[in-house]
Amino acid sequence: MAAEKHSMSMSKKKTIVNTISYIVLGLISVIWILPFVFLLLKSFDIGNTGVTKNFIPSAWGFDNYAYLFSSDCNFLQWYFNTFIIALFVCVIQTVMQFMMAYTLSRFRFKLRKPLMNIMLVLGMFPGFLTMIVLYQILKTIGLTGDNAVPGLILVYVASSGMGYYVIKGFLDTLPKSLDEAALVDGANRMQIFVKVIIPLCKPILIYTVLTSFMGPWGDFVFAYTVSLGSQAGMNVAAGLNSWLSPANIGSHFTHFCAGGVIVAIPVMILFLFLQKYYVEGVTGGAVKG
Amino acid sequence: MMKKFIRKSMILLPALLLSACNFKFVYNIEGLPAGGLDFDDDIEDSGTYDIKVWVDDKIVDLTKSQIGQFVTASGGKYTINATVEPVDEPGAASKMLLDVQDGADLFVFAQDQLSRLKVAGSLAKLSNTYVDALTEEMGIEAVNAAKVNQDVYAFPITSDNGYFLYYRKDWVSDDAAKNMTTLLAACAAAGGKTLNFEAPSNGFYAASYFMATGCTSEWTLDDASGKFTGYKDTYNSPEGLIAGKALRELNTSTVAKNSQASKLGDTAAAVVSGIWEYEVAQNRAEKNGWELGCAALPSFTVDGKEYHLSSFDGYKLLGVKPQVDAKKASVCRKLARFLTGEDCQTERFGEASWGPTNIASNQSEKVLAHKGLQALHEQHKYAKAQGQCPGAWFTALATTATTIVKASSDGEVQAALDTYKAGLTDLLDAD
Amino acid sequence: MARVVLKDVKKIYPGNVEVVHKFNLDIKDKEFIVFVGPSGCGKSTTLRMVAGLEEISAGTVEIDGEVVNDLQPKDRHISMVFQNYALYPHLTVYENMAFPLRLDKKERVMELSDSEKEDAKKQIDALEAQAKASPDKAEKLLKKADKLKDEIENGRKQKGYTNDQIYERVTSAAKVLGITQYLTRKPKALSGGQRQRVAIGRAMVKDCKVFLMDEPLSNLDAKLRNQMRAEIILLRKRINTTFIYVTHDQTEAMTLGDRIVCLKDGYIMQVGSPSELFDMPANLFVAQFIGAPMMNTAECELLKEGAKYYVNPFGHKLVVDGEKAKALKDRGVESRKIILGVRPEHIQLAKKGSANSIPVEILVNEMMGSEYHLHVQTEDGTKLVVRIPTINLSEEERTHMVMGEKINIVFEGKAMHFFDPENERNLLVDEIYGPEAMQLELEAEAKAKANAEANEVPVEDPVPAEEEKAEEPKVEEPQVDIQEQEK
Amino acid sequence: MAQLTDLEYLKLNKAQRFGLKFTAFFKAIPGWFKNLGIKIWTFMKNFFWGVVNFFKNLGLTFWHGDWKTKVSYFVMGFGSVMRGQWLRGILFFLFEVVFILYMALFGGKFLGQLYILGQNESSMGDDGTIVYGDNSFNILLYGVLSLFFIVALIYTWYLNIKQNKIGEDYVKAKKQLATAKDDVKALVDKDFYKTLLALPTLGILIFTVLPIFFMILVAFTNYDKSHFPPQNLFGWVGYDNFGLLFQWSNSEGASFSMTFGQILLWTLVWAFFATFTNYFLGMLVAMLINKKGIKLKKLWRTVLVFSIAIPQFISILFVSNMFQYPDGIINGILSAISGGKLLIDFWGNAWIARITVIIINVWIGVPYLMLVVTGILMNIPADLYESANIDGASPWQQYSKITLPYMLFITGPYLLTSFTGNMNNFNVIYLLTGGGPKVQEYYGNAGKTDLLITWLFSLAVNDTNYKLAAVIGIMVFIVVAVLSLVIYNIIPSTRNEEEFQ
Repeated sequence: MAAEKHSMSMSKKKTIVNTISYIVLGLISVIWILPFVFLLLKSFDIGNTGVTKNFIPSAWGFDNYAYLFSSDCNFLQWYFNTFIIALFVCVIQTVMQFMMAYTLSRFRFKLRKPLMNIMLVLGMFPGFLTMIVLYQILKTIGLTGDNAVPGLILVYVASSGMGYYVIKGFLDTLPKSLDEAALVDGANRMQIFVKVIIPLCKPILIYTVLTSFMGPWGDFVFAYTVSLGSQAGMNVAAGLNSWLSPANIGSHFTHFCAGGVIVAIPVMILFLFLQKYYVEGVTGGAVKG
Repeated sequence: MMKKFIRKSMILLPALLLSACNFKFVYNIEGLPAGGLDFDDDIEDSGTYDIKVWVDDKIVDLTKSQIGQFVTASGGKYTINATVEPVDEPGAASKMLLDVQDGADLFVFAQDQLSRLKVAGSLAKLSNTYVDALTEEMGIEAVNAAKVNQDVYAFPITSDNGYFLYYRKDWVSDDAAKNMTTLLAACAAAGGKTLNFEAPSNGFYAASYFMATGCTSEWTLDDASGKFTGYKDTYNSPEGLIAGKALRELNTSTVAKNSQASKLGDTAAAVVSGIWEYEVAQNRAEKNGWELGCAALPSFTVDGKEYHLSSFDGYKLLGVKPQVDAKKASVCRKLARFLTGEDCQTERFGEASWGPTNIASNQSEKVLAHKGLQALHEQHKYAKAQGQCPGAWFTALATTATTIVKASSDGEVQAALDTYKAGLTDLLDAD
Repeated sequence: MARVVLKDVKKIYPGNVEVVHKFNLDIKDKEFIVFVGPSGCGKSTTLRMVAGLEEISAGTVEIDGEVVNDLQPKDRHISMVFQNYALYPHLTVYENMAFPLRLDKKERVMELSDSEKEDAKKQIDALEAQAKASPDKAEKLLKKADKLKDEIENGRKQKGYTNDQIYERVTSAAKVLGITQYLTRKPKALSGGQRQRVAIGRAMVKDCKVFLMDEPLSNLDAKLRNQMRAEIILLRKRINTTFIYVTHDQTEAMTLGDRIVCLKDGYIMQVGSPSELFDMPANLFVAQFIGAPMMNTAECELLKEGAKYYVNPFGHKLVVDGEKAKALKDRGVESRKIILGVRPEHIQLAKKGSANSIPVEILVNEMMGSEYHLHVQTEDGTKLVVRIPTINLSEEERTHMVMGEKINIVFEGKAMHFFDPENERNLLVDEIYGPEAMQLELEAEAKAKANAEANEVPVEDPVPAEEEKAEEPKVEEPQVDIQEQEK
Repeated sequence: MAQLTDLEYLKLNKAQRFGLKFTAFFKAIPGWFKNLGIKIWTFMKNFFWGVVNFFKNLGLTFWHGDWKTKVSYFVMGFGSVMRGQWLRGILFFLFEVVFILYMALFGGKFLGQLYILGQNESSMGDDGTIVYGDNSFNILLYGVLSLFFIVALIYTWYLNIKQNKIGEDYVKAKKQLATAKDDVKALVDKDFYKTLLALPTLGILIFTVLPIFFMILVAFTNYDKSHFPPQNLFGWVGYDNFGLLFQWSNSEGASFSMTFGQILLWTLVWAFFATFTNYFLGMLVAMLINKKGIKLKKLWRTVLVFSIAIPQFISILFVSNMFQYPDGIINGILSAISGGKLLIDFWGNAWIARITVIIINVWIGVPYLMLVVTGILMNIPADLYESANIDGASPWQQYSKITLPYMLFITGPYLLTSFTGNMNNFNVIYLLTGGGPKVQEYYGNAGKTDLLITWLFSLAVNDTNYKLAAVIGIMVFIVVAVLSLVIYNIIPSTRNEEEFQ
């Protein structure tokens, strides 16, 4: 009898706890989704182009999107630039990071530890400081202004070897006997890298490609500087950001919202498809520090 | 008065002649447009030039066509490969500082960046002939706006960077808009509609009160180092206290809102803002069927005495960067002169509503019909030129104003002013 | 097909940690040699040095007369099976096994298979027929035919392997190992035993001079291990090449090896056939490592009384007889302290009061099925293990084999092993192994060097010679070894 | 305190254990310093002997070398080519040629002025022309690059001589030297790491090391808006800029040091709250989603992951405008609820702004943390909970005794990196508040939510005050480095590795 009562209260308690959990989760979902809903709503607002109190547009329409694709603004140019940059960066950066990570995971050489320490220390310097220097270097080789796109690609990928940690963490979990077996089987180190290691890295490969593809979409500082006013060298983040300056926000805020939606959609689709790999990468990276 | 009239008519004369001939431009012998005149011509500067120009997004196309006009006007003397890039004013200033060599040859910037750009070597000094001509066409105030100490460094391109009062006419009558008390009353009467005036939180607007009562803050700039070396400031004074009281008074009103963002005609009955709001406001008015009113800022009364709200005259300037090539320097200046000349200014006003600095342009019918610009002109009587001061001074003023607004007694207002005064020396170093 | 000679091989890890000391071993052609020892004894390291996976710090390794120190693993003509199989997870079993063949691009002469020979013969016939038909081209055609004939006789020259050859080799190896039905699967879909077979198969398909196996069975469960052990014996017969097999399991070592190398702390403790190691362990370590359960030991004295030898363990005086006594006599061993060793299986039950019988108390009885492992205690408190086959016990005797019961045991003189308590060496074995051996060697070397120096007159300025030596290690390329675990 | 054995330690209660650890920590400090001293001493000793041996070897090699070797001292790679190693030889020679060309055509003129950073001022004419003088910036930048080049040359030159030495020895010993083919083969096999590292390290050298080196040097110059190239020169000023950090009393630099102190404090406070609010709330959300009996796990997770997918500058900028006063959406909702009475100036008041920033940062960071935590939660062995259940632990006890310690242990290093990451979290602060509200008592237009990194940014970009930006940059580095070092030595993950394994 007592036991029965106990179990009843247990199940009752469970239902209550679960109900509360669902309510909290629902609330959380709303909080996290709502800003994007607002963003979407605002992008259809043609009643007031500035910041408003109301999230329901006073007038609906596609004008903001039409504006983006009209000749009045360079949004398409920015978008194209960013896409090209992201494409190149995700390929080159992935290659660079794999080269670094594979070397540090599989080879033992005199300068290995010093190299890792130096990269750790370099990472502690605030990067913004070096912006003007990078600008001058790029200027010297003629990759600013109209040629900012290759310049930006160069800067994004040049030091990307320093971000090898996540991949190395993954590689370290692959048994070394695989390398050794391949070595005995007659492969040289390059063949091991290409034929054995790389095919085993699919999850982390996708993670790296995904994150390095997303990176260039968010750079609104350096891209703005390097392009030096040239629309041919501007990226979408810097462009959209310039619409929010005090002088522009009143007439461009809804354009910003529409632009934001257009930028977010492809990345988001990509992300939702590859979520599994992203989660794997994030978790692995964090645990390994 | 007489002198001014003569000067005006002198300038107006060719323009009148021009319109009579039904030509847009009058050319002199060398083929330069009117206003271009023939000074600086001891240098033979015909040829082909690559010229980069940075202007606001809104006038990129216009500027391109105006450069085309310049080339046509030159009658083949110049060929210009112009690159006109959309760079807003703050952007232009920071980019010129980043890289003057690859930066634009001509660029539009806001007046407050003048001293910084000058010190960094991004602006070439104008010769006296230019200064004289500019003074002639635009008046001394405009030229002063481009002056650092004794020298002039840029061509004033628009004077509309100041601010004035917008209101919805069926809620606020023209008379009510003249005085702060009546204005607030009218707002309240319209059903708790607001007056948006960013006076406490923005030093640019807060200064209106202090300048109205006669306070001044002058800063001396060391030419060589580009550092501020001293100041003469009377904000902490009986006059300052009056201004402070008025500020406090304003914010005790329930309808006064410390905000610039306009929802004119909706939740706001009146807004203090600049010409950049005009188009949006006008559109809203037309769409929603009410009449837009523009006027000078209202006056306010403290202890029975009436003061008229002051404001800053805001200029945007067209800068010419120093050139390695003397010929190009000459052409760039001529182009800048052309772009800030009467015709271009008038045209620019027509296309993008940039208020002209050119006296003659200002007399054009269209300008006269522009309610916003007229209000700005009206306010101009009470306005002060924005001299050179540390950027942090505006921050300091905003902090002070914010404290004053919250003050519960005049004593606290005075205390805020004392703090302000004490912090001034630090500003010298901070900028 | 190859003799493997290790000369003074050393492994020194960074920080001057020497894990293999002057390892000398001559492995004969087609010999199956087993390295056995507890973990950390350097057996795997030595094997990996032979494989080329670990750098050889000093000394030389010769395979088939060629010093391979500086050769890459792939150039050493070896095959290797790893403890954790090391199968490529992304490749099918077939591709795993084909992997070494696909990578091999060396030029070689291959004997033709029967079908190929037939094809060639047909071609020759055709060519000859053609030649007859058109005499003008005859010379060219006959040349082709001659070439084919030559190929039938002496084999065909080719680079790497053709797809057909790879297929042939892989499928035949798979057949031998009984994994044909898994060829299209990925390793993930295989059981441990199957994976191990694939790993062996991958090592088999390649032509190799030495077959290396690094604890290949230790990841398998006991039953599978026994089965695979038998298969390896069969495999060995098929492949018939030199094997080096590393294990920590003495049973594997005993059953598989032609010779066993027993290691401890980087020293060879004994080299010999399984029976040598079992019957004549050179030292206490080998004695205890080989055989299960472990050999019982007791410190006691060896007494020489006239022509007879006695030992006095646990307060009992036991006579040493048989060949052991003879051997002691031949060596003229005097009375002395010793460690007496007796294997559990050499101890028998005795009737109470019978000669040499020792009364003990049973502490634990482990029933192993075919035998009991009795843990017993003598009267003086020494603990012993005794293996008693159950088949000889009567029902009644079995009931007595429980905790607390007192029984009597006895062992024969020939079953006794005598060890020097100081250096733990077997009194009856001459060869010296382990650290001691190395010490002696070093002393001898030093002596020889001293002699040589005394005789030699310095010819050259010593400075450059010294300098050269100092330079030597620097000259080497930075060390690259994949194997070393990161510390 | 006497040394306790492990068993005695087990008898102590919590406070005693803490006290013990606490004292042990401080007692260990002299030891650290001693070790550090020893390390430095051995390093110096090794360095000294390294240098001595270096020159000794050079001299001896020259003295004993044949003529090919001797020529190689001047024409790099000569010996290698003569001995048949033409690939190495040509590469050596090419490097020498490139170096000489670089120095003659480009680097030399900058290097020569590095000590003074230029002498000729630019002069501007009345006719709008300018004659540019020396550019201090370029002198410093390319001077430093030239120094890098020289170091590289010395190293290659040394390698070249070593190659000669090896070559001679091999020839003497009648051994086969590595041919060009061997070299190429080694580059894809034994020396494959050299091939792999070449590009990434070169990139890091030029695009990270060089700029950082440059900026460190800038901290010792007077590079600011009144010394702004190419119009003006800047020059070396020694430690003057760092001196500003310590001038508390003097009115001249007082506000800089005060501002630095206050902003540093807020940076640390921010990093602390940003890290731990995210951490614990992220854990909470993760546990909620992974709770037994909760359905649609994937949906809840996807909803959160959604917000990671959208580029930060869009989401943060939009949210920043949502909190606008008085016209943002949030204020719209607030006033709708309160009937127009309640409006909050989120970005106007220092403390409200700070709290808002931290709260919004939760919105930004929790999804990410949720992912991390979910991964780790899955890895906690279920039998730990089962045995805890049998031992009668309540859910809270299970959390505090199993989940939390496990999480803290596993994520120790991650917490550290996310703490330092938050210290330098430019995006969130810059996009949300721009550092505001700006206040008068702060130096250089800094605001109440400014972090060191955003302040540094605005000093550099808005005020062109690079000298002080560089000083702040160095200070940020020092703070991050010291924190990392200390915390890394304290967190358990690096010490008691066995505890959970």
